[in-house]
Amino acid sequence: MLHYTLRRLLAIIPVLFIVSIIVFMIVHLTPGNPAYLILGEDSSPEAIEQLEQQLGLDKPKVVQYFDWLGNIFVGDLGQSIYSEQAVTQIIVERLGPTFSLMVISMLLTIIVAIPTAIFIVWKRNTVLDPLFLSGSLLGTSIPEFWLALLLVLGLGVSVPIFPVAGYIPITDGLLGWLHHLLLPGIVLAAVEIGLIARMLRDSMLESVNQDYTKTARGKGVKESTVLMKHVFSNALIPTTTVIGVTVAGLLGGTVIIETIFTIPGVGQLLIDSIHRRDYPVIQGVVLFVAFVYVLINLIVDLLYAFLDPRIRYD
Amino acid sequence: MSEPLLEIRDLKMHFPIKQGVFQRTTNYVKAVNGVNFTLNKGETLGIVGESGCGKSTLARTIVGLLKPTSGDILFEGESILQYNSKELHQLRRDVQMVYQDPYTSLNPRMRAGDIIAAPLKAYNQSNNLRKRVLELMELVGLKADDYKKLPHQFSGGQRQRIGIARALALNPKLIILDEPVSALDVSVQAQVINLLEDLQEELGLTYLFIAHDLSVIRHISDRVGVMYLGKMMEMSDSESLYKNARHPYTNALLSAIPLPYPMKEKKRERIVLKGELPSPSNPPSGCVFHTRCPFATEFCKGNVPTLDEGNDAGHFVSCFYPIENKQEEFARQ
Amino acid sequence: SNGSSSEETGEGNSAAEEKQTGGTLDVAYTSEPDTLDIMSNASSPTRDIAWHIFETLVALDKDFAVKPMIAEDYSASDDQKVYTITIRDDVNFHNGTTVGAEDVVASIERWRLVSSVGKVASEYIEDVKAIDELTVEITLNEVYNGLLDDMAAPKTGLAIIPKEIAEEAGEKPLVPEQLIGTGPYQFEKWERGNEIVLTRFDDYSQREEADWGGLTGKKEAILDQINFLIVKDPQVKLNGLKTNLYDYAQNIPTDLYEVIETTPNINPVTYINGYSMITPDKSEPPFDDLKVRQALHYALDKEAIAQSTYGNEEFYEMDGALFDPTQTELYTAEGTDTYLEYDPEKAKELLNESDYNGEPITIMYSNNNEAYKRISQVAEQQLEEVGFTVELEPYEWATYLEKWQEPHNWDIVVIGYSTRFSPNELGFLVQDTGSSGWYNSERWSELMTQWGLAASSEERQKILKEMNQTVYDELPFLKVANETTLDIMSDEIQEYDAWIGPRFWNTYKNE
Amino acid sequence: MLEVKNLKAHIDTPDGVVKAVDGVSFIIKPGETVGIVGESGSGKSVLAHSIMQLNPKPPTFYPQGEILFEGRNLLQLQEKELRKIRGNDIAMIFQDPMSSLNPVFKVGEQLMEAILTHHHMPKSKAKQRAIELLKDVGIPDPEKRMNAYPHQFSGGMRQRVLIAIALACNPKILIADEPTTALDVTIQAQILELMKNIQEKYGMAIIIISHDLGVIAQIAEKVLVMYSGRIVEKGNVEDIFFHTSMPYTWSLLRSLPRIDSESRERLLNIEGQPPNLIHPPSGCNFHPRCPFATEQCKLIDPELTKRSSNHFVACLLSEVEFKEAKRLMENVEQEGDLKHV
Amino acid sequence: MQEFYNFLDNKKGDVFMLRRKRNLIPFVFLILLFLATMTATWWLPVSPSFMDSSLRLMAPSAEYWFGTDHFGRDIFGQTIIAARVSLLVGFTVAALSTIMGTITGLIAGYYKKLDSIIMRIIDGMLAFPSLLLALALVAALGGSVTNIIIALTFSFWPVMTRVVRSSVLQVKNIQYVEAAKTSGIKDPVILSRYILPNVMSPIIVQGTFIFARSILAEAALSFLGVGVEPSIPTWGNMLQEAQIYITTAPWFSIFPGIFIVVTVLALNILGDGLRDAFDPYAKGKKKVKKQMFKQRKQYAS
Ligand SMILES: Nc1ncnc2c1ncn2[C@@H]1O[C@H](COP(=O)(O)OP(=O)(O)OP(=O)(O)O)[C@@H](O)[C@H]1O
Ligand SMILES: Nc1ncnc2c1ncn2[C@@H]1O[C@H](COP(=O)(O)OP(=O)(O)OP(=O)(O)O)[C@@H](O)[C@H]1O
Ligand SMILES: [Mg+2]
Ligand SMILES: [Mg+2]
Repeated sequence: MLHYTLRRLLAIIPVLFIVSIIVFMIVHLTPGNPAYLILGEDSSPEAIEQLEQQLGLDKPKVVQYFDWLGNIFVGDLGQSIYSEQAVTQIIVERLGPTFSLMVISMLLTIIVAIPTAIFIVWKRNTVLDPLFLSGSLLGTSIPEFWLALLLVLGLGVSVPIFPVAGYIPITDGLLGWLHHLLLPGIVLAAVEIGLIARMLRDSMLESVNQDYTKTARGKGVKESTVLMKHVFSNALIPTTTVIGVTVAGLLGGTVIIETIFTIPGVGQLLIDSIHRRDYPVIQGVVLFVAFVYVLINLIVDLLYAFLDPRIRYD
Repeated sequence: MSEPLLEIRDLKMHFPIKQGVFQRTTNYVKAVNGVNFTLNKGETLGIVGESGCGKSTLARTIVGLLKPTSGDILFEGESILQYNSKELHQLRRDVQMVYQDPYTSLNPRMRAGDIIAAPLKAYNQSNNLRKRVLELMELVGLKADDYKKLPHQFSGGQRQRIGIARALALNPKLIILDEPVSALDVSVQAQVINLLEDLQEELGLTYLFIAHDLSVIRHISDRVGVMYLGKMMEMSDSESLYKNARHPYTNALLSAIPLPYPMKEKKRERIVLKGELPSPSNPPSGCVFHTRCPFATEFCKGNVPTLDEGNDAGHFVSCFYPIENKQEEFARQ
Repeated sequence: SNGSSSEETGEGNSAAEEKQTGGTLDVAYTSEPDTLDIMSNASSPTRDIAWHIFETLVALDKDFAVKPMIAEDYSASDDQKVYTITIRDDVNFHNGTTVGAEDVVASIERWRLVSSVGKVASEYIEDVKAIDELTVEITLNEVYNGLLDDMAAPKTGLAIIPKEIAEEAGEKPLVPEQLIGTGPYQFEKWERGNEIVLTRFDDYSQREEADWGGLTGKKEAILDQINFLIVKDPQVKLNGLKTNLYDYAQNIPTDLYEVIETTPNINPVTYINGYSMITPDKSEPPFDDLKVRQALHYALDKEAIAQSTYGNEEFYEMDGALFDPTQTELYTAEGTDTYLEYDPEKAKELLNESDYNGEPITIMYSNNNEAYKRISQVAEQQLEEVGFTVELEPYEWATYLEKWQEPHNWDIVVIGYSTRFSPNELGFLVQDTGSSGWYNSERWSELMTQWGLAASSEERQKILKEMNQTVYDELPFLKVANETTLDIMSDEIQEYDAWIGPRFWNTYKNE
Repeated sequence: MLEVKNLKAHIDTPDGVVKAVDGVSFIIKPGETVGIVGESGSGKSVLAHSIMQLNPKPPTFYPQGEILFEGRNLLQLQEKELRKIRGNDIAMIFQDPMSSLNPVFKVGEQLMEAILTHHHMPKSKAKQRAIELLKDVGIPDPEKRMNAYPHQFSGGMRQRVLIAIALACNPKILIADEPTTALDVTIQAQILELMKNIQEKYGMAIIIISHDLGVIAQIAEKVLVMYSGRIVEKGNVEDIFFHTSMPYTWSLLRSLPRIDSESRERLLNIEGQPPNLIHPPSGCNFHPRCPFATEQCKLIDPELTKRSSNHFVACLLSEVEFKEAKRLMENVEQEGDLKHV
Repeated sequence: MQEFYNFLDNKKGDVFMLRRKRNLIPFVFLILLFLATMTATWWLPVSPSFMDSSLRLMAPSAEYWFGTDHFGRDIFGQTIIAARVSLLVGFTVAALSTIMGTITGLIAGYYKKLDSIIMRIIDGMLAFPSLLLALALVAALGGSVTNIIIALTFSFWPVMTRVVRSSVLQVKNIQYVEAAKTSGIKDPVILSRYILPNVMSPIIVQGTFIFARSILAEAALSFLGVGVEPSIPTWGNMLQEAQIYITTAPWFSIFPGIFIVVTVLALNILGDGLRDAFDPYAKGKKKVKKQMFKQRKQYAS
């Protein structure tokens, strides 16, 4: 296992390398040019050429790539074309809100999805089950902005319990932080709850009639414990996978939620940078997200072996 | 003597024991620890032994599900460990296995008929598939309307029969049967054993038959091997073994057979093995049986016996003090 | 109505109340500027925030007339080639120094380098020099009557910054530490993606003229602090105002006007914001043919387009002139008679006469703006009715900008231009560029030359009328409608005047 | 102590209702051992699960009958009360050792769960008890093996774990569904010994289901013989083994391979197909395969009738008729054999 | 023997999932929706693209069942027509990512050697925002539904791969897979007949999720100019456009919203039916309930 972990950690390097090539290519092949953007609608070609030169965009792409790559190796992701801030610093700044949002929504998701799934499996032969099914589907098929607006209109405007937008870092007070993040957290969670509770319910239903549950029931274990312990832990693998991917995805930011609740997170950063063709920032963010994905997926993979001892990697 | 079909040479299968967060290997379970034997064409070798002594592991290693730690497995003179996947595929047509566990060895989402048909399809023997499957099902005592039932709708014994039918489907040369009849009622058991014997006669099949029921073993086997803690303790033709068991472990085993005679059964004396059960991860030194052997001496603790042919030809025993002439004692029972 | 250039909102009784000094104003602003360097960047976000920080020598008043700002006075020599500008003696920079002639010279030099307007003016400038501490002299190489207009341009105008900074920055945009101006508010901090904070500049040197308005005259910083929060979503802005999270929100879809009207504590703010237009590519078939452009003109029912696009009649105005009616110096309705002629039959006829054979034409637009999208959609339908085959190609802004440069990428673009203050600034008519759809017209070039030489108001009016006429004769673009921007503000804000964009001096909050 | 009255347990399937247990009655007294034998698929496990109320509902349902434990009908008990009984008063050793252990929990945890469910005690004590139990059932190196996962155990070892789980709370009734199939004879003997000891100590009643008639002979006092969801014969061991008067039981006993027999002698088995439990045969269920069946057997479904004080048989043949038929049959067979020789 | 075959022949033809009413209703709904949208141009009374600025944002009425939008178009017609692209995108993306994800997931989970390679590529793919991908594709190939489908498939597929792989890792250790191997059954068959059916349920859950999300994601991409022409309505971009009218003209967003939800629901029920077809335990519940009910009555009396 140690061996496997080390191997996987080493594998991060080639993955990031390939990602770096592809993101560089994609970013630079996409039409749009920061020089046009900076100079605006009625700029002259000469001015644009001049600016490109200034930004180093006139160099051959290969050279640009290797310049960038060389700097990555010394931990420098470059500078934003616009703010001239270091990309690493920008990402770090934006990570706070995104990470907070991720934590809140994931906690909400887990707190709601898991008990719901267990409860539904418990009541699997009642009318609650189809009701739950429709509910979870509603969660997954309702557009986020809709839900966000409904919640904001309800709990932000009509009954002003929550602020309708904004973000307060946790360092400025836990309560304020939570207060601002709860609504966006709920919206994000709604989609995930739908998926994860569904996933869990279905996996649990798969194992609810396995022989070992009979053994547990035969011991006199409570039905709820049978479900929560025996069935649940056998059904966790796909759910964990989805949670892993979601967490990693959330760390890449969610544009819609961040926009609607004006949370200055990575998602907005990425979309703004794409709109602005802030190449170093886009590249940096994608590389960072790739890193997060690889790392979280590694953790999830290692978790599998703990969740199901039959799974072995070596 | 007919030619050897399967040869096992000093086979060892050790499972790592892992511990800690990083699952480091701290020790090994020596499930099979140096087993040698030869199985001839058309022969039935019965394997008995203590539960957990490595019988299933041995079987799983032979069919290539486990990669042995060391040793060699020769099938028709060729080492199967070096086989590539194509050769392995060919081999599997000749070597089939019936699993000890009738529940988990059947795909819960396949119908019984399809389970039995699967190996036939794998080797493109699809003409008259249904007919063949129904024949097989009838052979093992399943009804035609069981064809489309799913495994969980069968009782334990019925599932075991599906497994047997599946192994028989391809008319393999060697069938490894890991406790194939323990879940069957005696009538079906008789039916299956008769079937196996008939098939052997007709097609010259070879069986490696693992069971706990010594009566069954005796009935079906030409030769019997007795295993203990990953090692072969005694091996001989079955007549000789049952009449003249030479290893103290075999002896204890035979004495423990429950007999279907209630009066006798309640009076009977048994040899009860004393002592701690040894662990396969930390086997006793010397003769592995010495901790529980009624005849063990200091010598047994320090020296490892080998499987040797004694006075009886073909009767091998791995003991420094084999029991001689047990015939009378046995007869008394 | 939006007929007047500045709109005083707020309830009548509020004026009587005591001004409340201090307080923080939270402004929900739609898009984050790339930079706050008002000289080099012509975008509205840059302008709207930076004009609190920077001031120009001369500036436009509420009627768009040039008035002194940092300048005390200015005069031109008789041959109109030498401008002498004197500076007020008490104007403080945010870094504590006072504006001197050297600073102005350095700022002009930088302006000539980085400002798109400055670059135009630069061609006429021979020399700039400081005569004494507070006097600057600009010598031109030929008569150019646009100089003061250019310097006063609200976008990329001549902002005065300290000499060291001007020299240090050179062509590069100003970085946050270099944002030192003379305005009533000074730059405090900028959290990218989140907010820009301005605070009151206590040593601000006011002008006295309370009635000038616009970007000059008396500016009083009453609020302690202004936070420009980056808020993109209109619903959020609205809800934020309802719940007092924001005091002011910029750029609300006009479709939400009804909601705003019925919400008690929110007041609408409106101001002119240029116009939207449909520009054909005149370098290639089919629109190189004037007949096809005429067909285009007759095919479009601009009123219907405007109604679908802007919804509420309060927010658009069907006026065909190059400038806004509120720009009294520049506006003339003459020459625009054909603006609203809608005649699909005639369009079909013209199309039949032309070489156009139903090959698909591409309408390209940037979908960062809802209005362009809607105009394109309605236009598509109207054009197809007369026999055009139309394809819509929406792009996001950056892609759009790049595609715009190449004639083969598009046949028509739909775009809008914010209010301009001189024919020099009409980017959509600059000869032979992508933004004008490769407009090549001797007639127009001639008019532009005349404009540079015209000195009197009458002369200018004549030229402007001719300009309108030219546009309707040659159809380089088709004007859709004048746009009005809708902002909203809390009723706590008093004596607020938006002019052409949000400005927060002379205003205060009454809580 | 436990009385099963005319119990029916049916299973709903797409093809029809499987009458897995179809009217079974018996009584068990404390300290008694009852063996259940019968054809594979005859409903033994379903019966055992019914007593534990562990058949999944749906598809199983109980159209009729009562299971009285200490006077209470288990079929009507609340889940909560059932829970108190399960594991504590009635414990079960499940037939399949492979899938009956939860693959993701350590063996030790599963064993401790059985103890902790009914007894409040510190974990360390439960652990102690668990180790003892493992030792009792003959798992070597129990401290270490507590930490192993089921897949690391051999079949027999898992079976022993299941036995340990069932014995954990010294139940009043132990239902053992083929508890020793995967065990070698020495360990089997040890386990049976263990069960007997506990029985003697606590007066535990045992219901043991087994195909191994030797095991039944060794441990059971009373025997029930099941065929297609019904009890066809019940009585003391001796009655069943020596005074069999039911053709099915008789055939069953004849199918046994004997340890003392010559190897390769052909084993006898019951001809024909096991009955269809959805549409059971008319009359006596066994008639299609019964060597002595008469026309009557096709029509009349025999009741369990008393033969001697404790011996009940469901057969239309009287004891005398049966003996006669048996003798005739054996003669025929011997003649047949002679011909072959 | 002969009677065996006869017996089987009578029972031939498995219980196809559509025999159940529960599965039939959503199936019929989807078919009707499909037919309706394909033939809409013939039967809709008002052309759905007909704009009339004087009819803007009218509430639902007898003439305009679902009301009108900001161009004065009939929302009912729009919603029906919108199903074309939305269903196309939803189905194709869900189908493609499910198929590709399942294949890659099966292979990665089953073959240890390929696992590390495939999963590293998948990790890399996961990192790419679909928006960036879509932008690049539009740049390379021009804007179209195809590009949306490709971009979305690329972003949903890796998730499916991970989900499938994780279940495969678990299932492949169960003995029936070993048993199949020793029966000489070839890997493709093991994967498709032994492993796949046993990992079906997460696939179905994830698949329907992808369907729902891709309909919505299409809109997000359209909004960024990498989508279909705005004059071709889709449920997603209808919702997007309706966003600012949510309080003033709620019908504008509610109707396309309902269609999305109902379609996803229908698809999901079908998916469940499909899974039940694989699930040995899920049969005959209904009948039993009836019987249990009867039984309870008996007890009561
Ligand atoms: N879920 C089910 N669906 C349909 N039929 C079932 C189901 N479970 C059991 N059966 C049927 O019920 C009958 C009784 O099964 P049971 O498991 O009780 O047999 P058993 O007597 O324990 O046999 P064995 O000794 O082989 O374990 C069998 O014929 C079996 O096919
Ligand atoms: N995957 C594994 N990991 C670790 N140990 C294992 C594994 N599989 C088997 N063992 C151990 O190997 C030993 C032999 O097991 P095996 O299954 O071969 O026994 P067996 O002789 O078949 O016993 P039984 O008759 O009870 O089935 C046991 O101690 C078991 O715990
Ligand atoms: Mg075994
Ligand atoms: Mg059973």
